[in-house]
Amino acid sequence: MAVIPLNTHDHQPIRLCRSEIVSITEIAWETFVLRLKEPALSQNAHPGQFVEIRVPRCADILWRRPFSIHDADGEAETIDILFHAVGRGTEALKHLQVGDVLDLLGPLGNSFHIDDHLTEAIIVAGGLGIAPFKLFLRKTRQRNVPTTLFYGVGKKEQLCRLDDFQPSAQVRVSSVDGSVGSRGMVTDLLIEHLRTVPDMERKCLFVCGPTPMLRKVQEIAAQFQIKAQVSVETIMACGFGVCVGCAVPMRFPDPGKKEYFLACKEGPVFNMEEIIIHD
Amino acid sequence: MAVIPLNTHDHQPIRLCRSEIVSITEIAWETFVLRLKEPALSQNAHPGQFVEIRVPRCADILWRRPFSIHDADGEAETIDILFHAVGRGTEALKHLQVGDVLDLLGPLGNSFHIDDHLTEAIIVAGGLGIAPFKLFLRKTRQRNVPTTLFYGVGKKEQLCRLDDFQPSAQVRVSSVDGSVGSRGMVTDLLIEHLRTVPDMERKCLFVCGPTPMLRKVQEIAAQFQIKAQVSVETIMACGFGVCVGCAVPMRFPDPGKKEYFLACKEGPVFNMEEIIIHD
Amino acid sequence: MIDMSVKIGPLRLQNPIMTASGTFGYAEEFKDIIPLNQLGAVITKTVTVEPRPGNPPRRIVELNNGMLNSIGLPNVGVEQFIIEKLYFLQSLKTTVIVNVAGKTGDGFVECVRRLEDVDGIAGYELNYSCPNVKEGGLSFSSNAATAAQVTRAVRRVAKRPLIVKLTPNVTSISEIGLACQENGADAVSAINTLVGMAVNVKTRRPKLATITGGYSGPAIKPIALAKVYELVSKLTIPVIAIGGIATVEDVLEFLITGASAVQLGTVNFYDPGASVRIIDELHAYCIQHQLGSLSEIIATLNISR
Amino acid sequence: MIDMSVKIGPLRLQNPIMTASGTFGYAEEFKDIIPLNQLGAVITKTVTVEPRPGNPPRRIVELNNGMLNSIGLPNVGVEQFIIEKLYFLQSLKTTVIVNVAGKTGDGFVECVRRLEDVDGIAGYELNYSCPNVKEGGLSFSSNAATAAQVTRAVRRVAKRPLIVKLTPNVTSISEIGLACQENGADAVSAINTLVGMAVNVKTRRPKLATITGGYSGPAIKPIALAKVYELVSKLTIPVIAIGGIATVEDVLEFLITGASAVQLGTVNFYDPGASVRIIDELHAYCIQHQLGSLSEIIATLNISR
Ligand SMILES: Cc1cc2nc3c(=O)[nH]c(=O)nc-3n(C[C@H](O)[C@H](O)[C@H](O)COP(=O)(O)OP(=O)(O)OC[C@H]3O[C@@H](n4cnc5c(N)ncnc54)[C@H](O)[C@@H]3O)c2cc1C
Ligand SMILES: Cc1cc2nc3c(=O)[nH]c(=O)nc-3n(C[C@H](O)[C@H](O)[C@H](O)COP(=O)(O)OP(=O)(O)OC[C@H]3O[C@@H](n4cnc5c(N)ncnc54)[C@H](O)[C@@H]3O)c2cc1C
Ligand SMILES: Cc1cc2nc3c(=O)[nH]c(=O)nc-3n(C[C@H](O)[C@H](O)[C@H](O)COP(=O)(O)O)c2cc1C
Ligand SMILES: Cc1cc2nc3c(=O)[nH]c(=O)nc-3n(C[C@H](O)[C@H](O)[C@H](O)COP(=O)(O)O)c2cc1C
Ligand code: FES
Ligand code: FES
Repeated sequence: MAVIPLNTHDHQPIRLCRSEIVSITEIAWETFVLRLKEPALSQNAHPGQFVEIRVPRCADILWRRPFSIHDADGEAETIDILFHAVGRGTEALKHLQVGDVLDLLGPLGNSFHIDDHLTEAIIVAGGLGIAPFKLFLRKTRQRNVPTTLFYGVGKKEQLCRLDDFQPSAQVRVSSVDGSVGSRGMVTDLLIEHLRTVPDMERKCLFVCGPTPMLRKVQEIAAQFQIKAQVSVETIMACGFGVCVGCAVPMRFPDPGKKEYFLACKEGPVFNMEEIIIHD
Repeated sequence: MAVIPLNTHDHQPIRLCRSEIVSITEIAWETFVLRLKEPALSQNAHPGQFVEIRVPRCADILWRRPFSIHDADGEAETIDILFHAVGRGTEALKHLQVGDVLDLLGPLGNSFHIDDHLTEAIIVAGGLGIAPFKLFLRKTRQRNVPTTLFYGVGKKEQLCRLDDFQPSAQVRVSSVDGSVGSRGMVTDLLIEHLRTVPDMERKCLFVCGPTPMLRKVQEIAAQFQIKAQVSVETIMACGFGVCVGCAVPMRFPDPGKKEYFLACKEGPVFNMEEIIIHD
Repeated sequence: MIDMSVKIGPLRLQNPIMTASGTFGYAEEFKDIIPLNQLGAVITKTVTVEPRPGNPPRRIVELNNGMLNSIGLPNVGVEQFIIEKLYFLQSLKTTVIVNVAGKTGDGFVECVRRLEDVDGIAGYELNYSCPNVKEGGLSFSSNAATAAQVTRAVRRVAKRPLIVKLTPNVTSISEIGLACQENGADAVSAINTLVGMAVNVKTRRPKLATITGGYSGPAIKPIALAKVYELVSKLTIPVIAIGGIATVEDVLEFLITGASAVQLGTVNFYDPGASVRIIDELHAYCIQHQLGSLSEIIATLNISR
Repeated sequence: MIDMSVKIGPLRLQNPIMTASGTFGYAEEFKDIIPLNQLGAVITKTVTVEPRPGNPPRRIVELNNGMLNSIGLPNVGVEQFIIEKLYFLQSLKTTVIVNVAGKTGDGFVECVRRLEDVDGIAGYELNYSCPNVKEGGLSFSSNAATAAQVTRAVRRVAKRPLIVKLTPNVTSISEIGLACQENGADAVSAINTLVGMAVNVKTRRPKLATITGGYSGPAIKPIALAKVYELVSKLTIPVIAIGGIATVEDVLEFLITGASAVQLGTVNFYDPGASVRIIDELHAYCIQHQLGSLSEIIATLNISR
């Protein structure tokens, strides 16, 4: 099985932007869509890329916060960020108002590589791991790549509205408590699906979610001999390759020379077989 | 001229209070009255005493902020704080809402000593130095001590409403730019007054304001041989005598032993002749 | 009943929360604010043989998440301390430790000798950060030989437990700690303040009258933790952690790393209720984690990969 | 036209704003973000003779007003540096200084010797905070004799200006600084990171894979300022200030105290526009204060009472 060459965007300029908030909407439990006026980014963002946002008015929050580009609408000249309020920074972001201006750096990182010859793009998203896939689905639809979305949440309240995904993909939902979709892990649905479909060579998994899920998907991909691209979320101090903090251990290192990828520059999207999934 | 024994309140317990905001009103340019529900303090506060307020929701603002008790209304069970937004802490305080609860420590410090035999209490207040004198005037009125208030500001916009003071005192206002009252320094008014009145022995100055004003009043008091009590505003880390940071140099030190007063515990009110006025 | 007590050499404290010297006065200042008898121990402001007036103002500077001070150890002197301050301390049920300093090694000895005569003191903490006049103003704990010598001398006169308080402003704090351990210290406490400075760019003057001063508060906690880790790795006597501790999580970080107890410093100024609140929170933590005794968590840092 | 230039020994920079090693990559990462040619100088990430993969994750921890790192000096090695990274640096009009380190003194010498052959480098900064394998992991600048020896050895091979970067984790930074000055350093820079640590109280593990790491960011500024003050008081060669600098006021504090230039570090991560913005603000400051040249404010600290 050949390794897929991932997209790099080294020639795409990274810009510091001042982007106005167009809307901010709570779409699930403590989960918000932040829509920003961003003419440049809305045109050239690739699915899987991210931005780094400075949390305003919190002098003691040092680092920017990284968020996937959830969607980009070139006509409306907006980009969307989907975020969950988990800590101090995201808590502050959710209290922002329409008209507030954010200090944003992007676009950052590489993107998912969607091969035109795929017979099926299979998305596996756990929780907020759904974030990069709205933009992703725009692309698969444009290119007529059949797409299936496996989307797992803890409970119903955490589920983002499916209207955003349904027209472009077959959607299967699972929840840990069974309050929506089938009860259990999203990876159970995935296994079930892979058992029934042929032609693994021309299918690919596109994965984003919590570490235990990634580990499980890594096993499954190996077992079914299916390619998998994963977007990883490491801690990041900068997001553009200068702090060298976002190291992801390589599965096949060059010992003493190169043993780690940089998640922010060589990722966040990796061929799953090339990395060691780490906390 | 004998030194006046100042009031100490060593037996008055210092309490940590959680006090609800009853109202917050802008009464002059960037100047606010914060009214707090405070049953205990409203009964036993003495004029010149202060409280230390923790600035809420600003994790990186370390110290509490000291404010004079502007007024205390035992019947309504409220105390008032008069403050000017000068920096990060006071900027945050001005955005608080009715119903917010403040973490407050008090009552702190000693108080002005109002001798019942005074024929005239002469207040000299510069700018926000007016703060302690509303409660002070309640006391002089109760005790029928005739009171004159000299109140200087930079310009008209900074002047707090005089209704609060007028019923209880003869009020004379000055402003640096002449936009209200007489043009010039409040100390000019004071000199003028002292030139015309007799009986310095049974009068006393009560002073609060910026350092240059205090220096000038110190000169005037010496020149006219009139007693003066001054409330000083040093930097304070604690407000209750433990950091030992609020040192005020003594005019008559005991070298090698005691050379400084503590503003928060032995002050903030001092006999003017006993201290060196310091930035 | 959860056992919250900790042992510091020969001392047993009812819980690990102590208050740091110079940030808690002589305890009396807190008598209306918190129930003092709940504290693990109280450490007094530094006492010296002779009275000291302290440094000229400005003595303190507020910084983000920290502060500078150059107080200069003002105190009434050991005789007056015994007359004026000890009475209240003796009335407390909590453990009282007196922090002492001297301009010379003899100063430490003389101070401790005088205190040995009086009751109500459970031990001493030696403040070696005081500038050593004989060694040209360097502190007693920046040099292992001096630290050893003073510790030995004080040990000879002190029957009560002896804690040596170490400065972080050295190349190797554990070298100094070992010198104290070998010469009779029952425990070390660390860290005292870091040397720091701030400048007023408008006046172009240092913000402190003494130009540099001691940096304390939450901002120094990561440094304190590294120093405590170095000490617990190298020493066998107990280590008491100090430096930026302001929350129950902070306390847990230090206990897990191996500190036997902690001292709260700067936090007492702005959050005077912190000490007793943290004791309650530690208690709740033990219940939540079903610990029989708090000491079970001490030195449980997992450093395996 | 206001003269914003400063002199650092034999080097003249167009302004005092430099970017600190390890926080600015090899400058290329910033090419779309800021006009690089406006900078006073760029200092590269540390280069070593052999390539280094760096430390395992987790390598960075965010703290209030600061951060910890244990990156471990990953780099492609000096040969590959010359092939891959130098080309872009040579295309810059701004001054380029290459930061080098070695596991032994010879490592420093070898690295510098190799770089002497290539163009486009204005000078070297020696990173003495790298653990010295011969001395059992203590850094090269925690001991004056070692610092002296390495400086002398590198001086022999380096025709270009030599800056020695000092660690603050020592009893006397000026003693080390003097040793470097006497052995041929053209300037010193200070401070590198402070040793710090953080613990995850849930997992009871250190937050960094290497347990302790380097503390940087605004929280260390007061310590850096005290160290720079110590250095400018004792040394005659120029001192370049590093440590928590994030605003124009911070820069002024250090220049007033006597630093000849400053380096911005951690701020580049979260506020990558800071360096050029501060250059503009310094310019505005000069106009507002009617200074003919920025260097007029250097070492103007008024310490009279
Ligand atoms: C490339 C990338 C893309 C991301 N995309 C999204 C997204 O689209 N939507 C979204 O909600 N979140 C996303 N994240 C995670 C998001 O960055 C964190 O939730 C956010 O930084 C937390 O900030 P905070 O101040 O609220 O939390 P903190 O108070 O800093 O931390 C709260 C908790 O979140 C964890 N955390 C902090 N930073 C990260 C991080 N960078 N990655 C993972 N966990 C972290 C902490 O360990 C802690 O447990 C992404 C992260 C990366 C690296
Ligand atoms: C006993 C006492 C009583 C006071 N009473 C009042 C009052 O009734 N109303 C009122 O508005 N202010 C009063 N002050 C001053 C008030 O405490 C400060 O204005 C306040 O602390 C500033 O906080 P900040 O965070 O807004 O300013 P910061 O950002 O901390 O500082 C802004 C400016 O204010 C100066 N400043 C800071 N703290 C003090 C202080 N403690 N004393 C003097 N200057 C300071 C700083 O040096 C700086 O120049 C009093 C101070 C003391 C010591
Ligand atoms: C204002 C102030 C005064 C201090 N005075 C003393 C002292 O008298 N003796 C002493 O040993 N330590 C003294 N210290 C140091 C503290 O006890 C403590 O070691 C240091 O502040 C670090 O802890 P923290 O960050 O919790 O404050 C003082 C600290 C401060 C801030
Ligand atoms: C993530 C990171 C990596 C660093 N890497 C290096 C390095 O490779 N070489 C070096 O000399 N200093 C390195 N430093 C130290 C900085 O150059 C600087 O001395 C220190 O961070 C203090 O400055 P600051 O507070 O402005 O960051 C690094 C610092 C950080 C935060
Ligand atoms: S986050 Fe800084 S290099 Fe990747
Ligand atoms: S303010 Fe702390 S002792 Fe006065």
